[in-house]
Amino acid sequence: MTLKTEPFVVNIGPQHPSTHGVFRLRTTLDGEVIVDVEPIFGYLHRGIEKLAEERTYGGIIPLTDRLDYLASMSNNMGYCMAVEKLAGIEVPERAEYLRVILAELQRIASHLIGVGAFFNDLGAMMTPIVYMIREREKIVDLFEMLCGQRLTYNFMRFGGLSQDIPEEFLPALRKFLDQMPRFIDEYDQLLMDNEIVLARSKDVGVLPAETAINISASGPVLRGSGVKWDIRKADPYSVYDRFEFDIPTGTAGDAYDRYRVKVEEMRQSLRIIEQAVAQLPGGPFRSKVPFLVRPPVGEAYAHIESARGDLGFYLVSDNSIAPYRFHVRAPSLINLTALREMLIGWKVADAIIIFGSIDIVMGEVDR
Amino acid sequence: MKFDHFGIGIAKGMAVTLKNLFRRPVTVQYPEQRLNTSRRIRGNELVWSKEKCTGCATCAKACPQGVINIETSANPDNNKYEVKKYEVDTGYCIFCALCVEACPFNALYMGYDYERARYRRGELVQSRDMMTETPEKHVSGYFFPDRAASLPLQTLLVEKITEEE
Amino acid sequence: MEIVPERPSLIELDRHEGQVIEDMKAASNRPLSDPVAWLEEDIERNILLTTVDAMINWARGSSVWPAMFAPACCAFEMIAMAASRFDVSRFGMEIFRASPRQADLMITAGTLTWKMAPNVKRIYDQMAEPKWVLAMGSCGVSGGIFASSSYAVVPGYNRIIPVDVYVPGCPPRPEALLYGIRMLHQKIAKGSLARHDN
Amino acid sequence: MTAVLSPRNIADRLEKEFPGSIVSSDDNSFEMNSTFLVPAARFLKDTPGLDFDFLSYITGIDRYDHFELVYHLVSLKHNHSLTFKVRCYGRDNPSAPSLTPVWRGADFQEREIFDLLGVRFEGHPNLKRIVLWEGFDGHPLRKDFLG
Repeated sequence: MTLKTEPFVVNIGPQHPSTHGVFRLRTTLDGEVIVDVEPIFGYLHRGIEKLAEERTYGGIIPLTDRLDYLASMSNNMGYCMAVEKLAGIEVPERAEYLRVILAELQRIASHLIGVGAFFNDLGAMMTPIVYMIREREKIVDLFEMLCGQRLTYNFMRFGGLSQDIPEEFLPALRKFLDQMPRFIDEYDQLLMDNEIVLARSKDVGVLPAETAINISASGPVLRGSGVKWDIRKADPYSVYDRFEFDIPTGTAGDAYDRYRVKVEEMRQSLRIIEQAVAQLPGGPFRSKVPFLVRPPVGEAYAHIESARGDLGFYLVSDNSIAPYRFHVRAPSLINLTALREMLIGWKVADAIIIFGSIDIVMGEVDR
Repeated sequence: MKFDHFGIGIAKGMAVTLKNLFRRPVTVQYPEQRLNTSRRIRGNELVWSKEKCTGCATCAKACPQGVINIETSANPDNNKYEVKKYEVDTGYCIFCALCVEACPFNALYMGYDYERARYRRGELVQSRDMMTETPEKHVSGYFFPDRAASLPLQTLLVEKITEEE
Repeated sequence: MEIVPERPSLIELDRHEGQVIEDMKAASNRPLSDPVAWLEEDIERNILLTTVDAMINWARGSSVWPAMFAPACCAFEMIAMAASRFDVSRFGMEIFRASPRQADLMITAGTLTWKMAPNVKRIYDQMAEPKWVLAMGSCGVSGGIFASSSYAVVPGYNRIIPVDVYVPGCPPRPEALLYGIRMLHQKIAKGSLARHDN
Repeated sequence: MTAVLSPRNIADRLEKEFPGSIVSSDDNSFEMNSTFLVPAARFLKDTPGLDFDFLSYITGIDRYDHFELVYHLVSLKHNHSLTFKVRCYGRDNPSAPSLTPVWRGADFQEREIFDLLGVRFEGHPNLKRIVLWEGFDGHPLRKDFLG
């Protein structure tokens, strides 16, 4: 005999500990199984694209800090690259290397939170994330040394960086690079073979490669599904073509693979930083750029591989001091399209894990 | 659920936890013990120099927020602007330091102080007198490397943790 | 026989939510006044009440449980404050409660949008008395960098809920937040059972 | 390096396949007639040699007399990209066909353009406001929107 059940609607969020910010899932459940899901967001829509239209090009840099607030340096870099493309600004070699170092440090910092929060969702309440925040604090210390802020850096400028690195930065970075691989090994020891982690995340929330491409997923979500696509290799920007690194990919496309990809990416980032520090040239840290940039009429698109995926900035200029249109290709928003695909058919308890494995930042989703 | 690892994974995890028990603690006992913050810290206040300011309002134009409220009047005696009012609403400021970078006369600095919580919203507005540089009010070396050179080095977590092998 | 329960369709739920937001937007067009009457006030106390007050305030002040409420960027400074390096549990606050009914303090870690405002109001109303609000960061105090996009962002939490302590910074350092919390402790220490507004 | 395919060449091929579909083309992008959008998108996605399997982004621009939709396609197989534009006229009810049936990645981006610019996407499975609430008056990213 089969029991007849009635589907009912359950709200998860918008203020829920496991939703990584203010995000709401309107799930339709049949018993405990999710039969339909509608993501509702906009609880953090702050109108960044509209605000940018009334600010000068330089005044938008603080706004980009607050888009993906776990990876502010990457956002700074992507936006500055778009303006440099639009206005034809040259970037000195030293600045390019420093930007790469900072963007990769930022990727590690962001993945530490991404992985830690994923384990928080898995039920390993606080222990992994406290270890990972300890390592993140070291990176935050390095960034604070550069620009005096811990989260919203506002450090990159058109044609380079706002200031040169202080003399104590490279020794501190050296120490960090020596310590970090051992800590990543430690996380693997702590988590990788854990039975509970394996049982709860293996084969959970599988996203096949074709679907991942069709929904325009990028970053660890796409690579977790086994697609070897990384903007740093596919469309090298800055000086990434001078470094050797691998693109880690998953095989099954499940939550566990997405977590593994992030951990492996941290190791690859360390490799890139090692090479960049070794090759770091001298010279100016910024080219001469007027205070108010006035790009010619036209449009430009620049994209980078941020911690969450293919982060792009599309700018339209009308030869004034403010952009005519400022659009962000937000990887978090587009990766969320996969959520419905991954959730339907799973139980509510798995929904939290699948959602955590996508690793979104609401500031970027809603903008 | 299959236990094909026979609990080895959990035992390995416990070993890591045990190892962390013998590491030096990283906690800062904040009110008694303070971190040396970065020499370029952007604290929650601005420091303004009355002598150097000419009242050109470049800072107010550079501010993406428009938090700098500056009123000047022409002084006919020495043919210069006199700054009547210089106000910053630190409850609205985002401490991006674009004003500090823009000032052509080096009259504006970021401050060191971050302990500026208040019970009243109105008290967050920094008036001209609260912003003047005094010996107690430390000035950060943000954007001024020569000032930063004399300031103490930052305390780093990376130096505090030592691995016990 | 199959019974189909009557359930409003989902778009009607959305419309209803939109109506609530519009009503709230219309109703909160000026900031609420700061609850600072206690700063000047010096009420008459007898010995018994003072001793009881001191006892209760000590208990309240040393176990302020914050609500797990983290809309935006400031959340990561709040998490950093709660994590190993700044360790807020030294002040008896390590437990971030997911349920507002068990929380005493709301740390407004992030931008408040009009779409979120009714939910925040509901979370605040669900918190049990005595309750306190700490406006963290420029967005919490005044809307900060987003205040000029008035179609989406509430210019400060004090439009909808009374704020006890304002912590400036974008975002404030964890130490700055701890300083704000210590100010809140001072406020709690001055509270009295004889007064109801806290 | 992602190779940028010459928009002129692609525009010529599309014009041959769907006569009347191309409005203009230049070195950076070409402009397509919106009625041919869905068949042309399928052509771009399925033709061997083009294989544009990845819709990178869609965005809309308010140009006062018309709305310009910008589509950026990437082929992960051949690592090349293409940008094209579609215009929709009218300020009261501008509309364009939806590309969600071709690339699911268009889903949220089209809803966002509908929300912020007010362009209707015909054939979208769930076209409703995404970041703002139901009952919000106006579309913020339009140039005549007063905050």
